[in-house]
Amino acid sequence: MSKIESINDFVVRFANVNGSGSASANNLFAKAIFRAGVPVSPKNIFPSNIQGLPTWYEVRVNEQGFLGRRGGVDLTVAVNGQTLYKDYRDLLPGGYFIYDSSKDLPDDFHRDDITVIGIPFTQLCNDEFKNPKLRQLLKNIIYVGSLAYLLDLDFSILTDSITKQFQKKPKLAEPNIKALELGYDYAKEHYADACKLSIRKSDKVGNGILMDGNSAIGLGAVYAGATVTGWYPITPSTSVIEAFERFSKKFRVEEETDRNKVAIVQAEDELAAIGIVIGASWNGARAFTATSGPGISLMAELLGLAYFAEIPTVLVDVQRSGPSTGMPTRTQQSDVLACAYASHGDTKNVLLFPCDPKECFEFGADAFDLAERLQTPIIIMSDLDLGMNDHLSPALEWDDKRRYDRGKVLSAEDLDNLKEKWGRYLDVDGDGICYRTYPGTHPTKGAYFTRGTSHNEYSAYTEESSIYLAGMERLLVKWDTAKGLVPGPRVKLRDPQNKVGVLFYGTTTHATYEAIARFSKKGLEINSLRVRAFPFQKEVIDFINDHKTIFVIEQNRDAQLRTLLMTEDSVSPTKLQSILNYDGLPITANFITDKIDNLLAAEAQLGLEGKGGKA
Amino acid sequence: MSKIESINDFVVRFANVNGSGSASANNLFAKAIFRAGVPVSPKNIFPSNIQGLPTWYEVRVNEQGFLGRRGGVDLTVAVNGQTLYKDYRDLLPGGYFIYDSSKDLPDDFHRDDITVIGIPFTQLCNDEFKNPKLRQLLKNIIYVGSLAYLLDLDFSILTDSITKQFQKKPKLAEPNIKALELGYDYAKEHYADACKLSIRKSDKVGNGILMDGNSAIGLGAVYAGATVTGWYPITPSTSVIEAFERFSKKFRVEEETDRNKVAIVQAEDELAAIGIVIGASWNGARAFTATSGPGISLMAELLGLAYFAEIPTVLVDVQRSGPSTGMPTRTQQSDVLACAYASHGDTKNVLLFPCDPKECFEFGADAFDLAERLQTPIIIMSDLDLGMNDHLSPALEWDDKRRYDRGKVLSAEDLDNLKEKWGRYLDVDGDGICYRTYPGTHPTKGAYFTRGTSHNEYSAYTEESSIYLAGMERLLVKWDTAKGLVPGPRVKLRDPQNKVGVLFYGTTTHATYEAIARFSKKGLEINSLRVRAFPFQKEVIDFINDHKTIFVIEQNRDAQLRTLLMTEDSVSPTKLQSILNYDGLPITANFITDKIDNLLAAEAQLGLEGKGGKA
Amino acid sequence: MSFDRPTFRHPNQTKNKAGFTRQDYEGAISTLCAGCGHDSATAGIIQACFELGVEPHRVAKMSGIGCSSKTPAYFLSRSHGFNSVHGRMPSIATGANMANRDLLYIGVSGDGDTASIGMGQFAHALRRNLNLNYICMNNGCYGLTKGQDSATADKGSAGKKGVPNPYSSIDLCELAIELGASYVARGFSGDKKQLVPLIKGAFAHSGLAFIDIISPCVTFNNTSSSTKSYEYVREHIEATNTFDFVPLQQEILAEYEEGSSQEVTMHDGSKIHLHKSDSTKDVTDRLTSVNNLETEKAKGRLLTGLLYVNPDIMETHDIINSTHRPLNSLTEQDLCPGNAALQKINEGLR
Amino acid sequence: MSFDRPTFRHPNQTKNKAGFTRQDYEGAISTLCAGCGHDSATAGIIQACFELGVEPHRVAKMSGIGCSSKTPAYFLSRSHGFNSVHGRMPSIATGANMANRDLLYIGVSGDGDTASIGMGQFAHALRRNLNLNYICMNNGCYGLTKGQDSATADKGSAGKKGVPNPYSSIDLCELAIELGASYVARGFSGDKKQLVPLIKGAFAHSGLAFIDIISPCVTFNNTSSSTKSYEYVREHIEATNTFDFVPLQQEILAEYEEGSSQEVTMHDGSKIHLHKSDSTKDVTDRLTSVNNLETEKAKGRLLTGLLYVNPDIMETHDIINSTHRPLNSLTEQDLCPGNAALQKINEGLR
Ligand SMILES: Cc1ncc(C[n+]2csc(CCOP(=O)(O)OP(=O)(O)O)c2C)c(N)n1
Ligand SMILES: Cc1ncc(C[n+]2csc(CCOP(=O)(O)OP(=O)(O)O)c2C)c(N)n1
Ligand code: SF4
Ligand code: SF4
Ligand SMILES: [Mg+2]
Ligand SMILES: [Mg+2]
Repeated sequence: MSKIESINDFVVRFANVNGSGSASANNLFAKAIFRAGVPVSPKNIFPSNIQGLPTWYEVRVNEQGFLGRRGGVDLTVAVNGQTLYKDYRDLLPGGYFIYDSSKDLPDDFHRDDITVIGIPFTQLCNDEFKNPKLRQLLKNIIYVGSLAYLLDLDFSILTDSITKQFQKKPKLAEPNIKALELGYDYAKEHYADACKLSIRKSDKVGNGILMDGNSAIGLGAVYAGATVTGWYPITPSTSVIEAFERFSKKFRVEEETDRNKVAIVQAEDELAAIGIVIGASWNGARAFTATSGPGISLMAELLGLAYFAEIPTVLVDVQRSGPSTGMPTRTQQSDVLACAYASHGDTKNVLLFPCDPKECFEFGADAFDLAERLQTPIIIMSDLDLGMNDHLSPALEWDDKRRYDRGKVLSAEDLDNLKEKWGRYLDVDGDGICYRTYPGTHPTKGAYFTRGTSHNEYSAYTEESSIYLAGMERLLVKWDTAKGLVPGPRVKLRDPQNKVGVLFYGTTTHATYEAIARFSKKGLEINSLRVRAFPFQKEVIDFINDHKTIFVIEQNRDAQLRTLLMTEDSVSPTKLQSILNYDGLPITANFITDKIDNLLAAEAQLGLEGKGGKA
Repeated sequence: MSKIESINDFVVRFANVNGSGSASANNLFAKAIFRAGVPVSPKNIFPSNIQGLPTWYEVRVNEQGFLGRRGGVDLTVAVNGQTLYKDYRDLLPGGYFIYDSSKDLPDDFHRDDITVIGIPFTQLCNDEFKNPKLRQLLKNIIYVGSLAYLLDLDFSILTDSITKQFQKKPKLAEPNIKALELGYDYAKEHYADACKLSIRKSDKVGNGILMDGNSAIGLGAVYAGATVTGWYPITPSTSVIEAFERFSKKFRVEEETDRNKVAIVQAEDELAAIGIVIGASWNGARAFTATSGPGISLMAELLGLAYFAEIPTVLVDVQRSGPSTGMPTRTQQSDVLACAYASHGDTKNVLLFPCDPKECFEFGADAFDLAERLQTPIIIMSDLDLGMNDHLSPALEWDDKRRYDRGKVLSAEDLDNLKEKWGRYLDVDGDGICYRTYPGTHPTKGAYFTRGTSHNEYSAYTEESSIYLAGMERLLVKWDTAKGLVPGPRVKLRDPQNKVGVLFYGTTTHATYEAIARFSKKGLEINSLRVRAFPFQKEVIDFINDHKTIFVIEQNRDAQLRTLLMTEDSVSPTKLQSILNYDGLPITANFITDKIDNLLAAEAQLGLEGKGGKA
Repeated sequence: MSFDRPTFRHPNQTKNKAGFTRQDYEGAISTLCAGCGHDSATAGIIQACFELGVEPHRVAKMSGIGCSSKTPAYFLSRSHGFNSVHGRMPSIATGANMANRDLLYIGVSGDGDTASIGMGQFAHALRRNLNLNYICMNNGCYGLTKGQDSATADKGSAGKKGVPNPYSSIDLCELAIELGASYVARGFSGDKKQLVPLIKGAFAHSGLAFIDIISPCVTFNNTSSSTKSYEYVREHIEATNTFDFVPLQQEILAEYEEGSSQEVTMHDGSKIHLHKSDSTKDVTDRLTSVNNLETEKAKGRLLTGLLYVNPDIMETHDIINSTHRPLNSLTEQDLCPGNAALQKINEGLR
Repeated sequence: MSFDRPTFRHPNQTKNKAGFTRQDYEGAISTLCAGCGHDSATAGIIQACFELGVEPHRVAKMSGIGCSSKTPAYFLSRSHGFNSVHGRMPSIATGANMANRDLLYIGVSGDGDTASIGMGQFAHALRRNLNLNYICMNNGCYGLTKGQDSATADKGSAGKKGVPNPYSSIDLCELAIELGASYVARGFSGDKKQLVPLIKGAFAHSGLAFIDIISPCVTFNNTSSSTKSYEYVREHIEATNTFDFVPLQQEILAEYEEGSSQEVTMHDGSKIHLHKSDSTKDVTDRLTSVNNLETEKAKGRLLTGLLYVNPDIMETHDIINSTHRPLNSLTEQDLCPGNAALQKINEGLR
């Protein structure tokens, strides 16, 4: 049997029971690899339940920094009886299966194409530690120790991490380090070079950080000066607000008074949450909320109000697997249409698609400038994978010279200096954006009556067709203005001659780049465009026009972004071929590679049949 | 000045104040023309307000039965001071302007291209009648009398209508008839043949009826055996439920007990309304609700539940002008996208597009068969124009041999006879539709746990990717099955050689047919397809493929049905050219004619430039 | 994930009057946290159904979303269940009940599901007096989303995170009484003896019976600083009274000494015997009931037991005067007026 | 449509202490039905603002959807207004208030807007004790949609359609008290003398002041069979007490004979003097207040006036301990931690 051999490029999977405290041990492991300077990204695959069900932690290690999911598992740490067989079965040939040998493997476990490594974690743990609570936690630490040996992971990094972690209570560090040693020693004793996977120190991590997308968005909102949030708990968006609260506690307390320079209101539901955001934004504060699918559906009516009454609104949608309650702890990119065209009537919303924590932070801040500049809802389209998992990301940066763009707002002075009569919905600049005033600005000028009913340029109610039409058409002018303001796409023209390109967005990015690199190896340079916002700019359309076929890669069933490309920019459907993964798990490089292979073959076929010109 | 001359083909407009009791008089007028056997259709153009604001009643008379709006007004009865000038200005050259001469016209009213007819309605009324309440009503009856003379309308039809109307209280008939005579005589005396418009008795109405679409849908629901409705008031959908209640009082009371064979629950909001429908349908009753735009937005989450848990759901959307509260008393077809893709995640709903009361009645009944057969939401897409205005419609019919199709439901016997294990989401027939059971059916078999979370074929919760995928793909199989069940399109191939076709739906139909007829007159036979349902059948796609260019006519801004054509059937956007009217008033034949003219000119241009093949 | 319960458990069990064993009322194995109050509440429901001898398949189980709303999967596996969406159980239950008035409806919800997002539907199901056994498993927090305070969390109470809740709480029982509930009780998942008769009484009641079951969340809100912890509740619990629930059939057998108890006859003929004692509270007058709750609250005590009952009141079907036959049992003959009637209607439209 | 009021009206008017004329508090001309109770309620609001001498531009007007919710267009045209969507005024007002605590907020809603679709948001704005002057113009029906019964329509009451309402009604004042409102009053659009001080007191109150104004719908619910008609209300109205509202500034001037009145000091120092008389009811105790309402109801009477007040209570900003500066006035300096801090955060993530 040939064992899988690899340095700094493999996949480790931990199979645990949720609520059993495995998280800290698993994080310790991933963090250690990161600290060894080797690019790494862990993904939690957890159940919609609090305790007792299977949960997996998949760690991708890749020297070149391809940190999307690859597909397949090289080494499994299987400590969950419920899924033992599945974990055993799913391991790649040549892989390594580590299990708790305190209990024998059932007889029907007889694969001969893998290396089985039994370590009596429970036994080692119970022999050493008495406190039952501690036992549960330390059992997990022991397998990290074993892995350190098996993967040649610098042991000191682990011990340093532990000491750092328990700075405040060093007494707790001891048993943890002891546990690491137990695992390390046992492995060394019984499985000397059984494993051909190893971590070699590197410098590929640079000044990168390991961070989850939700924290980055919450932090971005703090930096952007958000002061009001109404929110309602829902997985996987809750931690966006938790992060906002955490960082506010740190940065938003008035020294003198101990009072908060922020208002965080846990609302009674999502309708109230978005209502609070709209009310606060209308009143001149920067406000936002975060939710997931079901919340998006409930916010539809009020999003339509914000679109039509033109009220800045920042909303974060951390997408999960729909429809309905679906799989609350699985990822997807399936709210694209629901967000782009939220609410009844003719409505369109601006969408931002971050792909890593750094972009989460940036978009988390930019969204407020955009919302106030465009006076319309801006929806940040994150997802469970990006939001709740730690990702290797470039360090965050903030330009201290940056000033908030509060958009077109008239001060008392402005009002006094106005020559002509001011109208809330009067487009004086021709960009479709009108000047607003905050309540209380001026004793006699600038007051107006905001309404979701149709209004004339001075915001009075009207049923006059021509006036209604003019307003609706102005909103389209504003839509065009938006194209010039939202973040542009990331285009990579690897081979101008190649008429095949791929288009993708958000968390699909990383696995796609790995797939592209594989084709490069084979000598095929595929051009790519990463969409970062909707509406789409000219670059996006040009890229599509410059190619004969575009593979649109998405993590939903109905090719939702493809729909937007056709609807908004009249791109021919036949030109856009979909690659869709929507099983709830982050898309893998293997999946994308296969699909592209097949589609290219089909293309070639067509080419031969001379139907090349069909697009 | 040349007066407009026409027999049985013109447009009369009444300008009134709402809440002033003009409705009955205006209806009397329209009904009389109908009873003269001349095709007629009146449209109310009313404000979102209860009393004191301008309201118009536009009556289209057309011998050939083109009863969409034409555009332009030939004769105006202007009895609303607030809009007097507007009404005066908007009248077509050669037209007739009838006003209440009890008060002189202002001096700045000096058009010399129209015939001004002053009749002192108020004076005539006050001289004759003392009761102030009666006065208000009869003043309006007087102008109907005058019109009778001016338009040569058989006076006996009016008097008969009155006597019929007041059968129960004949004493009230007298003053009404007196009022008619007053108006008639005055006109005869002072304006002998001043007017060159006239109604000539005809037989073009056949056995048609004059009915509003909402009543027809409510009646359809009664015939289909709907027994439960949860609803929340909203213009323009309220009268659907009012009709359902009215007809239920008539047909659904148990003689023996005086109890109702129906449960009509006024809900606290739209979320509750659709929840009630879903709960009742789940439990084996036929249930439905009706709403308009804002309600659709609020129902999004629960519609997603019905889609994913596969619960029959009948919903009527009587569309009004959005976005947000928009223009509540104006029409539009702008909820198409919101309904087709309601809710977050990958969801699709079946839509039905009726174009007249007969279809409202039929779809109002068929929707229940479809919902139970397909176990999914069926949304009837009506609009304010169809729902709240009277339309000339073929008589309603019901086949007494027709049996309700309750879809795949297992009885206790079925369960006992089952060979293999039953699963709620087990697709045994391969059509994507599974067998359901009603609660309480069998003591030990057929119970299951319905959920909006992802489920396996036996409706147990699962996070297993492959099972989730299989379920989502089966829903697409069901979607294909739907194509074979929903009402097919109405295709008219007038000239197989012509490569230009028009595609439309709902209330856009009538004005479009008139426009098409105008082109026929000019020798250009345009092919047409009327969409009656979504998803689209093969005929729809074939029709599009058989033509070089398709003009898609809609009453919304964003060409929403066009989006569905591209998304669901990969129709090339360049092939679909939009004709969009979304000013809140029903689309007119004039508007469509102009647009088609322009587009054809452009086409020709392209043709010359030899770019014909671009599509 | 839901696991089927291995059926070899309890080989031979005593049967109830309807001929069912207790096992016939069980459901799938719970996936809730070990020790979760909801599992005890579930056991109480199973026990009540067993003792009452309801036919499992004549019960419909409705719920919203939350750990509590998962429990219908863990009892009465022979009944149809509907785990809907967050906060909308009342409307779904209303529709179901309108469709078939002959089934018994049990609606399970949580304090988040009811007092926050579900407040509107809760209030209006009460106002219509829907014939529903509405059980709220109240742990003062959002368990499934990891323990945020809910609207029933008492002011000052702190869960796992240790941050005292700054808002005053909503007392769902007081609110239910205010909104016209006709049977209101409060139980504690830690006191099955009291809970079971409360649930049985609720089943016998015609109209909306609301039971607020204090059901501790051991994972997020069972701290010493929480007023919804097992310990706190045990130490602060008071009861309005003890009572027996006597089903119609057993009425003849039951004997009560004159004056020793107050008797309430339920809609279905069953009787509730409230044992009199000095501490006994009157539970048949709305305001007194609210007063009872407030006075105990003022003393820092948590009042449980049957809090208010009014058996003679119209439920939704009575209010809307609907047929006594289940609407879902009506056929074309009952429902379709036929073509002749339609032609008359056409006539009226000419 | 909204018409601007011709400004040549009232040439020279007396000014209030803030230097404004009554006209400065008016709005566009009403498009409601002639005689609609809402117009009288509007007049009451205008009068109260004028007498209090609030600066018009320091007031923000919020509303939902309905005839009642249109009224903010008809008063204080110098104030910003927000006519939002149906039932969501409370959340919009919450956001607005969070953004700037220095403005006065008046929220206008209807009985449909509040008691049906808005029930949840109403309840939770109360629970948070939002600093809002919440006015519900209550006509027992859905005026704008042509008169359907609302949840506040009394059982048996019949509007224009003549069908008696079969459901029992929700008493918004009782509910508000139950849910923790700190200032609860009921007025009648037909009694301006009583209404104006109630509104003034509400403005002086810190926290959620709820005023239920019985405001007849002359078009759909002013029939002899309606309990929300002018006639019925006039014949059945009772008042808890008469009282004067004395703004802080005038305190010194006001003289009250010892014992003749009960004095309540509002948050802003203003005082309310409740005149004592035999019929006077205590309005400073929650349960008593509910009792007052119920006893009068039992007698078939409608209790109006100040029903409950508790001036010493924390409003939302106090509860969440937010800065006393308006949040919308904070700048980069106050809000942005800057790059140095960010680099520290990066460090922590390595
Ligand atoms: C519309 C919507 N919003 C939010 C959520 C997320 N969510 C799931 S359960 C829950 C609260 C559960 O609290 P509770 O009803 O008290 O049940 P418990 O878990 O405490 O028993 C929330 C907010 C959701 N599923 N749907
Ligand atoms: C989401 C939504 N549902 C329904 C409506 C229709 N609608 C407009 S006003 C109204 C009720 C108004 O009743 P109320 O709040 O009592 O105000 P009133 O007109 O009686 O003053 C309704 C149902 C709407 N605008 N939005
Ligand atoms: S989280 Fe709390 S409520 Fe949920 S199952 Fe665990 S203990 Fe029960
Ligand atoms: S309908 Fe009723 S509530 Fe609306 S304006 Fe007219 S009278 Fe007032
Ligand atoms: Mg809870
Ligand atoms: Mg009302």
